[in-house]
Amino acid sequence: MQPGLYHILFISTALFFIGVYGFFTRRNLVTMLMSVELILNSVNLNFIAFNKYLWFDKMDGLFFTIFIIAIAAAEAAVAIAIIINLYRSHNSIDVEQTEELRY
Amino acid sequence: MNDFLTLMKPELVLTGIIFLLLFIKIGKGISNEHLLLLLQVLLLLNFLAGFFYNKPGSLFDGMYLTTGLIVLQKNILNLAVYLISLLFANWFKRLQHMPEFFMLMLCALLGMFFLISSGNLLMFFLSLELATIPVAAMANFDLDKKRSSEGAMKMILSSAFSSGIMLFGISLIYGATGTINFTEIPLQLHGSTLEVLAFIFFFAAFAFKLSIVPFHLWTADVYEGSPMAATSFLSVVSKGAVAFIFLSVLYKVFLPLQVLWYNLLVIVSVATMVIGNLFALRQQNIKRFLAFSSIAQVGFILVGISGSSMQGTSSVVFFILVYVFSNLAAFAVADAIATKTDAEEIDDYRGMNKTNPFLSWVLALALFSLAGIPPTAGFFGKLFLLTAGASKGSYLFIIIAALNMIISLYYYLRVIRAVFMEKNENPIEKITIEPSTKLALIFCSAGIVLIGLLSWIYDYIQSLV
Amino acid sequence: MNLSLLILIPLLTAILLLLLRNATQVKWVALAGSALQLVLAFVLLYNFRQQRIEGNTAQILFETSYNWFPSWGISFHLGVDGISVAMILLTAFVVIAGVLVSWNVTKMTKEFFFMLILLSLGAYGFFISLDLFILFFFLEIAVIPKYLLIGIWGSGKKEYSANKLALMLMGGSALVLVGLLGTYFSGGVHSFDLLKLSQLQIPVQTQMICFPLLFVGFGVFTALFPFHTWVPDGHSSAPTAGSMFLAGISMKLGGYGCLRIATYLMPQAAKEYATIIIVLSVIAILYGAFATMMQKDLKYINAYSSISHCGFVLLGIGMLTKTAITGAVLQMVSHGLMTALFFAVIGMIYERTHTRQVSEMSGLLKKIPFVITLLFIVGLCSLGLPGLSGFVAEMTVFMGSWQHPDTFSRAATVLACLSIVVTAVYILRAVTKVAMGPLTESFEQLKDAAWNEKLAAIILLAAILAVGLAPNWLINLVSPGAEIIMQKMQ
Amino acid sequence: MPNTTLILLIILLPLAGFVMLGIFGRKYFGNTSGVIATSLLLLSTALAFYTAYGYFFKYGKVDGMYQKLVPFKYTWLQFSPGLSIDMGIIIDPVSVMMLVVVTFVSLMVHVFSLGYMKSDERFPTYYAFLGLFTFSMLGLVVSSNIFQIYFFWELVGVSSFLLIGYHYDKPSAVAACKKAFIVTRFADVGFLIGILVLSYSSGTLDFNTLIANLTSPQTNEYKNAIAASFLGMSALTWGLILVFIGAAGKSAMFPLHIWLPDAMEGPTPVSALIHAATMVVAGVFLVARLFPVYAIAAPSALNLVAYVGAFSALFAAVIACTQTDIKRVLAYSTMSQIGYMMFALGVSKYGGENGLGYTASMFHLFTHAMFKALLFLGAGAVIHFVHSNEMKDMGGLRKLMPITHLTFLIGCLAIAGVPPFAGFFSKEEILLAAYQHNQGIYWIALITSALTAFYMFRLYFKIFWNREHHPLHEHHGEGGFSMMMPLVLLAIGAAVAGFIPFGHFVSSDGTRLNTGFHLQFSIAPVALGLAGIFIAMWMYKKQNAIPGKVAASLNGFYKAAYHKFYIDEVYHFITKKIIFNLIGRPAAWFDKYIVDGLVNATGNGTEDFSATIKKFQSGKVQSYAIYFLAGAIGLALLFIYIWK
Repeated sequence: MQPGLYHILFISTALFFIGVYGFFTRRNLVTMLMSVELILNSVNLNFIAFNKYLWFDKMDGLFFTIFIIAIAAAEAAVAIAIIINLYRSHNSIDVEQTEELRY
Repeated sequence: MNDFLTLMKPELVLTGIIFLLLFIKIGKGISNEHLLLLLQVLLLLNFLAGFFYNKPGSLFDGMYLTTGLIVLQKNILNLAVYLISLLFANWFKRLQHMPEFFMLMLCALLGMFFLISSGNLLMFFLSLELATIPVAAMANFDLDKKRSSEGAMKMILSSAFSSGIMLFGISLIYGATGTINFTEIPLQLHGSTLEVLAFIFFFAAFAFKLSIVPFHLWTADVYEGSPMAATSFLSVVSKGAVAFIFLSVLYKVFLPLQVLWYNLLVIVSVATMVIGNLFALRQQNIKRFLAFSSIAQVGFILVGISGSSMQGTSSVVFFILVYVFSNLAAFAVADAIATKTDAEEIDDYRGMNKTNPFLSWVLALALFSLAGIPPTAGFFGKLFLLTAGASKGSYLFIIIAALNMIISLYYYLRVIRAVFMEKNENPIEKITIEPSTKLALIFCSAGIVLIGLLSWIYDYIQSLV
Repeated sequence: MNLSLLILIPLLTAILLLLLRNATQVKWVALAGSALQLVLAFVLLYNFRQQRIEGNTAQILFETSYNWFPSWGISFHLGVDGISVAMILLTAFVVIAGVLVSWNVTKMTKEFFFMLILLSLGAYGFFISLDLFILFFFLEIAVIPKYLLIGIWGSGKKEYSANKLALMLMGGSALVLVGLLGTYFSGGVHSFDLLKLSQLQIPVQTQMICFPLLFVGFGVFTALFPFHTWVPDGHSSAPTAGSMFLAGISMKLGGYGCLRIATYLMPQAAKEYATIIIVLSVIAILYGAFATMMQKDLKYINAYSSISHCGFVLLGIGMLTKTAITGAVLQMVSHGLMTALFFAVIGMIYERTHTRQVSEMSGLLKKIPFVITLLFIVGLCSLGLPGLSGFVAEMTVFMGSWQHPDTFSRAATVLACLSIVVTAVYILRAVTKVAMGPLTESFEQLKDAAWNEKLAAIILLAAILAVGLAPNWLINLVSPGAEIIMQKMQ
Repeated sequence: MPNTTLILLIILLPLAGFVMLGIFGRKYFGNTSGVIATSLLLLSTALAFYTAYGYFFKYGKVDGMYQKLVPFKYTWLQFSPGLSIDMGIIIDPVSVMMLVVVTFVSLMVHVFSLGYMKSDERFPTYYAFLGLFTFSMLGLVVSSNIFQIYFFWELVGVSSFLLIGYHYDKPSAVAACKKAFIVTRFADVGFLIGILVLSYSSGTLDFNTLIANLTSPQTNEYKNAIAASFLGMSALTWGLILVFIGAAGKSAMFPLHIWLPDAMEGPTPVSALIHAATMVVAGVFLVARLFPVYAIAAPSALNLVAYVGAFSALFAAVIACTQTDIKRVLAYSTMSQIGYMMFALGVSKYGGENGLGYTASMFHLFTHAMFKALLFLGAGAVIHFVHSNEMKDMGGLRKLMPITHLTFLIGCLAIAGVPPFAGFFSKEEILLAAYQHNQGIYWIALITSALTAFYMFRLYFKIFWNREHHPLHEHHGEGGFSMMMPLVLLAIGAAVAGFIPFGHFVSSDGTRLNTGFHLQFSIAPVALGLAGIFIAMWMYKKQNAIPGKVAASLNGFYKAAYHKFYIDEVYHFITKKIIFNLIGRPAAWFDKYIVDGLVNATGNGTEDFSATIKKFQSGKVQSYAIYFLAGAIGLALLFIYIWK
């Protein structure tokens, strides 16, 4: 059968919460970053779906998606750089190790 | 084309400076002192340039728009960056990657300019990221400090997370309204459940940037971890930029949801003031202390925003202007002390006025302004915010805000007390500060005293709204 | 005359002080500045009386108004009536005396005198401003100098007292602020202008909300029970001039505010709340007096007695008769002068004996007759001896309060009258213990008052006698103001 | 018409003395200050006599009635249109008489002090204080306005305080002056409230208007004042009773008398002036001032005056019999004599023959001023001679100080009411008045007069007889001319003052009142008086065991009387135990721990709360994200479902 908007929205929402769950639970910083990517991808799915099913006369959603992908890459780059730096100073990329700043 | 040049002047000038820096970096023939001097001059010119050849208009069919008020806001940010370049000269000179730092800072500033001028959600998103990601990198510039990288990591991760949430919200808005254009969205909004959800997710991003409770938790850690210059940039410039765009987004784009966001603002601003103050009470580290106090300040800004659009806008812009001077002065003093003697605890400041009267009095003035004590400008800023908020006539809200002023006074006085009253055998030794820094501090003090008393400044802002 | 001079002169003095380097110059500049203020106050008095004699019956004289934040309906609007003139005179006297007694301050002299002048600036501005915003502005200007004066130059548990004082006063002014905002928006005209607001009828339910806010807010300043606890600690920790300014000027800001803002703008609410005000003030009077009996430290004695004496101010305001309100203002003036002199004398004694414990002093009259004679005079003034200012004020309050025929106010008045016995008890116990009896041998070689102390004392004494011996001029000055407030009651 | 300037001078000259000596005395005048003050006072005395002469024999009388003249009046403090404190001068028989008495006695005391206080380092201050007192007293007696009286009332109070505490390094003196001030102050509160009541019910503070308003039954003020009743008595009665409380305080009536004996700590001439002749009779004067109101509008208040006066008279007389300090004996006798004056007023009525008591009271006031001042100054001379107040250090002084002895004897005879000395006439009139209007009081008075004679002669014999020759060998004279002259003058006064036809001048309504001499009536008092004298002679002329026996025989009562019936202890208990411990201490405690505690508690509470919530800032970036999302979703739910 032809998948409808709701299927896609369901998938994207699931993806969103999987990403959130990952972000909350994973110890490894890089993995957390990946789960953020999941969130962004779910957003992308949303945009595409809305664009295709509801507002197909304009292509705003499409462009948005492309830009999100680009930005995500940039963000990832900086994040990775920072994480490497963190590894230099902490000798680990375990989020548990980074609780010096608190209260 | 000509139009394009004038309307985008601030961004273009800034881009020019950034490229210049890039070339200098490649060429690397120039020492920090000279480069810093050059930059200070350039930034000053940039700031002054902001006053000429401005006219309202929009570009890229409404993606980019500018008005007199927006230009003024950009200039306030320019001024802040210029002051930063002066105030933290001590630190900059000893920084080996200074050009990069400035490049990042100016990129972020560029992002903020676009953010303020953005007329559409895509533009908004892009510029917001441009304004955020470099700051995260800046936060990491104390390469040898563990805390610095930790702070940077926290910043980049949580900001990525928050932008994820925001994008989710944006996507829902797009889904609900079918447009990402600021001028068209209000026409499509009807207050449906989906829109409420979308708005609140969207709002969460602002809340994150402005560090509104409960989205504030990253703030203190990042402030403490990152170098003082980055902290002050973060707490003054980026906050200011986001507040500016927040104003226009609320008053223009989400006008149909006004009832919703008024109640929302009341709740979060009370929470923000209370939590910020309560946390600031027990802080020992001066940066952390200022972080929480700035959170409380944001609470007050929200009180102002909750008011009617005219007075709300003008009072917020005015307050940001005041806040630039007071907060930068405070941070600068803290930095001057921290770079010479790694003293960042409030207790280290005890008996400081014996050895460093100048710094002590500037700090006192800045803190009084933050606490909203006359005749400093902070008094006027706070009072206008409260008056704007009171126009909706909810006494309880205003009483809570007013009582929070007392709590905040309490902890500001803690610092004053440490500096002036408590005894200490070995206070901080005499600190010699750069002439440029001293000049900037005097300028800040003058600003703190005068901005409020010279009422035409406020009237000018009012006239632009 | 142009009233902004009253703000400009302290301002210029302060700026000049900042520029100066050495301490002696600072002192003399401060003295000159305060002397100029005194002269100015007298000029003001003279012109004011001239105007009145020439038959100018306008409520407010010498109005001047400058644009200031017009978009908020704020204007730098100045003007005086008799009450404010009286207050300004009081301020001028206390300021110059305060500058004189702190002649020997060595620690951060410049900043010290700067703070004093700043405080006086706040007081003058407060008394002459007809715009609620700038009135509030000046009210808060006066707070931080007090904090620093106590915290930096004070003694005893100064940090604690300074904190307490600053926070409680700020709390008071926060309430005032909310009340002001309430009036600002309720009035319909978005204006802070006192005269404009007094013209229009503020809706009663707004009054019922705003009046308590304003009254309690200002009441904190003038030691309204139970918000008085900053008074004892603050006064006793402050340096001499600090306590003089606190009790002499800053407590009067509150009384003036209660009268000029709360009662004047919101007559209906004032009527409604009168009972509560009277009860609280009577409590303050008696309770303060009895608490004073138990104090051992001279400064605490005077501080607690200030609570009791300021109770008379609030009683007079609460009674809402013309005579009573006049009496309240007289009591403000009288108590200001008297308590300033009292603190000055305590300071002189402390500088010599290095103690303020009554029990540790005895027979000082033999060694420092001038100072102790002052102590006697001021003590007698505070227990209301005829010929000194206290008598005039208290009697006027009593007379005014008695004009209410109902039993409640009668009872209140009688209770208030009883306090004058208690006053006599604690004043005499302290004064006779310190002055009379065999001389404590450790005080064999004390020096009597120096020129500056003598001058300060004589200035204040002259004022006290001027009020006490020929009160009519002051009454004629004040009572028209009270008259206008009463007219609004009807 | 009276010459206003002269009358003003009478009052202001002493003030001038006070200001001059008070400010410059110690620097410039030194020992000459005594002379300066005395000469100033001499001048005003002369003026006072001149005024009296003018008033009584020239202009005072208009068709058979002495007028109340108000030659001078200045509005000093305007409360409200009707009510104002006026500084005025009222000239009527009483005030003129008082002018004479005050100036004359004060002059005597000034002169006496020249010798008595010589070689005292605070000589100028002493005279300054005397000047202040004289000024205030004169101002008091000429007051034309009830608040003016209160004004000077306080001033005499404070000058008495200063003079009692003159020897400020003696703790007993300090205690005494404090006590005197506070007790009278307490009474003054009554006076003050009384003034408020009267002012409200009469609508004025001016004596003449006030009396006019409150004594003529057709005025509204009168009607209202009588109508308005509180606890069963009319407002007016209350007001007058309160005023009388003030009067009783000044005049040392029971139970407010406790300050008077201790007040003897002051220099003896001061006691003579303030605590015998002038200030203590201010209360009597005040009641006399308001007499028409008492008599016409509030008889019940007047009765109170009568009984309090009578009781005080007897009470004091009994105590006086047991005291050993000669000044205290005199103090109690003063109290008793003032009791006489009081009940004389109390039993009197207004107008005509019935006003006898009023006249008698004023007459006794006049004569008493003479002989009591005389007695005190005599006692002063004795003390000056033996350097002690105690009877046991005296005895057999009649040879050593003849003049003192003689004058003192005259004084004793006068107070004992032995004809033809002054006391006899006045006392006899009082008794007559009492006899006519109130028998009970008459008997009390009679007993009192016998006691008076007894204790006065006990005093006399103890001082001047009782042992043959005084152990004091070196004989340094009984004081110079300056000390003897006043004694002699006062003795003459005490001897002959009685022959003045007083009723012709002073009477309740200003008309002439003929006070005849009733032989058959005066037998009883005189006989009793002589009896008292002889008993005293029998007991004390020679040293013997009788007094001890007598004391032992009625030991309980004697003890009680000796300890002044423990009134002081009662007061001490009330003040220390009740006021201080039950009110003062709790108040201070409440302030320290409750009110202040609350303030501190708010501060600490906030601190603690902020400490408890710090764990939200856990440092875990993931928990931050959780709060973030929870916040977003929470707000969303709030606004979608709860707060639409």
